Amino acid sequence: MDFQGIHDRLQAIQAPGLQGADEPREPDPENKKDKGRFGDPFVLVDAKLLPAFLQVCRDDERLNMDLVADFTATDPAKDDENLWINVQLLSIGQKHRLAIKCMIPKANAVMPTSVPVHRSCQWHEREAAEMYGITFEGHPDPRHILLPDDWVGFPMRKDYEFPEEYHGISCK
Amino acid sequence: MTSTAQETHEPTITRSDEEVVLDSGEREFMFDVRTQDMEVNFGPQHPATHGVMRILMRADGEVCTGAQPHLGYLHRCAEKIGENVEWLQYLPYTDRYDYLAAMNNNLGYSMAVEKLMGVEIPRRALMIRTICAELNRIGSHLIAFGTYGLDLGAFTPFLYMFREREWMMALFEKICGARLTYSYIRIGGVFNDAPPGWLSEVERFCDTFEEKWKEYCDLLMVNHIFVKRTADVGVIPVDMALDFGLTGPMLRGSGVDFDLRKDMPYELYDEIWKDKAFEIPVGTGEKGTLGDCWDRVYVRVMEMMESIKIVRWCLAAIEPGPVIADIPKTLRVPPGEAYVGIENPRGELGHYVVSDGGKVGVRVRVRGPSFVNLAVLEAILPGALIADAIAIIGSTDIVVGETDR
Amino acid sequence: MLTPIEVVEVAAASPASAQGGTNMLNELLAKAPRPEFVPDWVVPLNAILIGVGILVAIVSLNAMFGTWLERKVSGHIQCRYGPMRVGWHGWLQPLVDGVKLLLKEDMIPKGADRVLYVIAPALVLSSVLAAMTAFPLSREFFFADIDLGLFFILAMTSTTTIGVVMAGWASNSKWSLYGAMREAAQVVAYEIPLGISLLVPVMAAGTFNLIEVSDMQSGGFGVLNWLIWPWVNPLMLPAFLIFFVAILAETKRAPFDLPEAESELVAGFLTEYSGIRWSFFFMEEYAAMLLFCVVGSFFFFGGFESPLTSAAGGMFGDGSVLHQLAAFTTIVVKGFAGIFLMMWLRWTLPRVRIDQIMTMGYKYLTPLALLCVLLAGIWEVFLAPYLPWR
Amino acid sequence: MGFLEKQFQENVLTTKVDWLLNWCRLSSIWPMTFGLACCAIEMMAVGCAHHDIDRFGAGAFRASPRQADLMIVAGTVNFKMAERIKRLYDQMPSPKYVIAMGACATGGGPYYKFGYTVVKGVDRVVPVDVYVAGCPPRPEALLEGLMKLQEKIQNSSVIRRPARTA
Repeated sequence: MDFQGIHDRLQAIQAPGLQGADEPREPDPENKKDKGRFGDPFVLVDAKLLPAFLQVCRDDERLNMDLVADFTATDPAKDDENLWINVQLLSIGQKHRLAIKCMIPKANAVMPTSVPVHRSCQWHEREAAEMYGITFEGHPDPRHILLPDDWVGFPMRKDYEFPEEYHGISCK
Repeated sequence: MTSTAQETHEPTITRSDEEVVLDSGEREFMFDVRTQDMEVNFGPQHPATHGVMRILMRADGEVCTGAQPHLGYLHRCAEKIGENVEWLQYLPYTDRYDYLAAMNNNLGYSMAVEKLMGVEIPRRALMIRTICAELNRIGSHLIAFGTYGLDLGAFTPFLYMFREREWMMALFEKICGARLTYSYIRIGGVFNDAPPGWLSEVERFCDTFEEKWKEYCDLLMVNHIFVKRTADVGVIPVDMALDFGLTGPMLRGSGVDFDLRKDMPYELYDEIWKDKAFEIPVGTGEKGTLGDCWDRVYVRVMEMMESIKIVRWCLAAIEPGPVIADIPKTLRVPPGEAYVGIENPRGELGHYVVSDGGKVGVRVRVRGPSFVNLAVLEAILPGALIADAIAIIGSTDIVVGETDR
Repeated sequence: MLTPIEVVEVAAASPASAQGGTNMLNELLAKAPRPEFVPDWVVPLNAILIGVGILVAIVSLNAMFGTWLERKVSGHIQCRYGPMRVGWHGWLQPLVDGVKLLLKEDMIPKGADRVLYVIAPALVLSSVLAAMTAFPLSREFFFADIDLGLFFILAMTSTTTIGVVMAGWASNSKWSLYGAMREAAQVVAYEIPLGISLLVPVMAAGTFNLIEVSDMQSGGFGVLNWLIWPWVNPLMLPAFLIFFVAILAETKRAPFDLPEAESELVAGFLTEYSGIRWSFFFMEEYAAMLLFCVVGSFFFFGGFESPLTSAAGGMFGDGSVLHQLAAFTTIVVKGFAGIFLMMWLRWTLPRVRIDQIMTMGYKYLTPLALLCVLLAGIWEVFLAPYLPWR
Repeated sequence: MGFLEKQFQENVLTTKVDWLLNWCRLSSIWPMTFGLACCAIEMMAVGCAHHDIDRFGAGAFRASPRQADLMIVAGTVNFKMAERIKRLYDQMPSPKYVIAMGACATGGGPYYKFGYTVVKGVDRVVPVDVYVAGCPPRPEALLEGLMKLQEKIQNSSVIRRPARTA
């Protein structure tokens, strides 16, 4: 199925939390400042309902998204209020992909965990949590994964300041 | 460094060996005699961890009762760097996360950026890209297979495989000047054309490799001890594989016929697949259970041969022409976001790039297949012997540079 | 180098020699002029000390040559050269390794049981040295001509296990403990088939004495009367195969090198050992390899008997110096042929798993060895006497 | 060497003895099986048939630090690993040597500027004897690093008192 088909199907089964879709478009020739948007289309999903959405995508026989290929977060800009959650779904049976985006506010970066639906999210969520400071409620193992346990700060945020020293080893 | 096994304990006698699945999904193993669990530390410096990974293992005698991988001993902040350097400058960093398959990483990153830019790649460049990526797949699988033998105690096949890999690296050195970190596949094509005589040398490499490949199969794949050590060990059922998001040989070893080159073809693979030039080896459970270590290794070994076929197809079809599209020195990538997953030797290598139209990316996300494949260890190690644990870790074929990035 | 245990053991072994055979060393020393005030009992004591010196020299030289051979064999199997820079084809390599190991810092890990940690390597080495006393260098030159020589060797080599377990325990490292436990389990499991499989040639020869077994196989150009040939006893070949597998396990060689499995247990029971103490374990390993290969060649492959020995005996007379030299050369060549075979296997095969080792030892090799003994007994009693060539 | 170490005046005999002992040491440098990142692959290549570090007596890769003389830090060191490297170094019996292989181990390499967890050179954690340049260095470069280390060992004093510096 192409993106349009997937989106229609999602609307037809009333997937929980579906907020809309964003598709690439050409730049507007009238407006010089508009550079357009390229790349992949994605669907926008409510972060609070993401686990339910993933479950629906997995269980629906025509979507059949049985694999979470990627689960990550993005900090779009320093002065942006939101963090993005980017999920890439892959269907082994139907051989199609779906990109999902959620917005969560930086000030209160809390969302439910998707581990009960896909265990592959476990490590991805741990990584996103330590890198962006997102709290995944109900995560079975909320420890740091890549960084040392006593690391301060969330390195992948755009406003992160590099440390001066760590355990007596200078970083300069 | 006190070992807990020094304390003596009343052995508990249970009726039989059985596996109990608790409500939480955890599996608990019962044995005739239970002793107190001992925690042993695999790594970070341990010859079987394939790099600097650490596995904290609970063991009851020789039997592992719980395992917890600890990562981050090689965290090199590749994604942060991607947000700070220019698009083209990031290319060398892609070499370094999966350092065994640098060409494939270059390819994945270039394709993601090209998808945003919408450039047309010259056909010769596509050919050379395919040849390089497949040759590198062979090199990567050679190391995976060789070190797997090393894990199981067979030292010599490893050196034999390095012999062929050394030739492969010499081929890459001729085409781009580097042995391990190539940065050869660029955004828009490849860096330069293949030097004269290179393609015929690749042909000779293919001929030689086919002979040697049979030798390796004799040495390891059908070796009785090797089969005994790997068959029925570390079985990953299909639903577990999907639940953990496994891709690549890990998934195909479990019997799922899914390969991005065939099912979601990119670049030339569509054409090659339609030409029936290669096939996708899938685990069959020939020597044991479907999805065991032997199947995973089998898939890798067979894939080397398929890669040779793909290379031969490209060698037959390659024609002269330009090798790089006309792209500016300083890239300004149009705004948008793109995800490209390609078939790396270890599974789906995903690059998720976000651009706001500037010289520097907003986000360069790498979905490393090793990172995802590694998580399954937590589920399949309990119940295995310590020696089996080594076999299982080896069969996941991880590259720590990629798990930690 | 010399521990009290060794001296006692060697001394215990030696009186038998004084009665049993003609210990050449003893004779020579008795003939040698000595001052009046030196009492008679000094002579055997001297003989013992010199004998021990020779033993230690054999063990160390064997370890040196063994490590060099190991590196060269592995190198050539793997399309490499191995050591090349120290002397001709690196033949001095074990020497410089040894000096380097001597010069290394003497390290006892914190938390280790210091006494056991220090005793373990000495115990391991001394038990294999003691076993070496039953190893005749030629028909007339030996340290101890023990009637139950084979028994003595098997008993002494099993005590190395105690040293290894001690080492693993004393190191206070989990990997070491694993190595030690594996060693204990494995060696105990394989002593049984080893001992039983050796009963087959013992039955055919009718003696435990190594020299007598060798004598028994003389004639037939030094080849045809070897016990291994099917016309002597058809059960000998399966018995030898069981024996060979068992000695691989006994000497911790691949594919049975589980106690020090590099990729699994870091370095097994040796994990915490460094420097010269570590090299003691190595010397033990190579000495045990030589010992078992020599035992194998005595009980299956004719011992001193070879075309070379029979030719030397024919030309220069039995018991002449050249004949003895030929015998010595024969046994060394046979021993190292066995060692080469073990190395060849080591650099070819993957390692087996601990439960597979146990299964093989207890479930297959032991019953097979017993069956061999039974059939060999039937052969020896009911069939062999009627064979025209016996 | 214990009580003999650095106890003797410099003269012909001690110089010769020192030369001999140093020669033994430099001909038998056993590296530890310890690879961090990309450079580890080149380190493996050094051990394999084409380059064969065993020719120089340095081919006995030991998995346990207790038996190793040389630690080849082959790859990027980050903070999490740095403490382990320090511990491994402490576990090796002296005399022990360290080769920093590649740009990352030498000084952070390409991760110098934006690598927030990367240690800018392993010499901030353990003393380094030889630096090998390259990213990753070719196997020949590592072999040359070994030669340099051998030169360094050749000039060290074992039983001589070290020459006083004014």
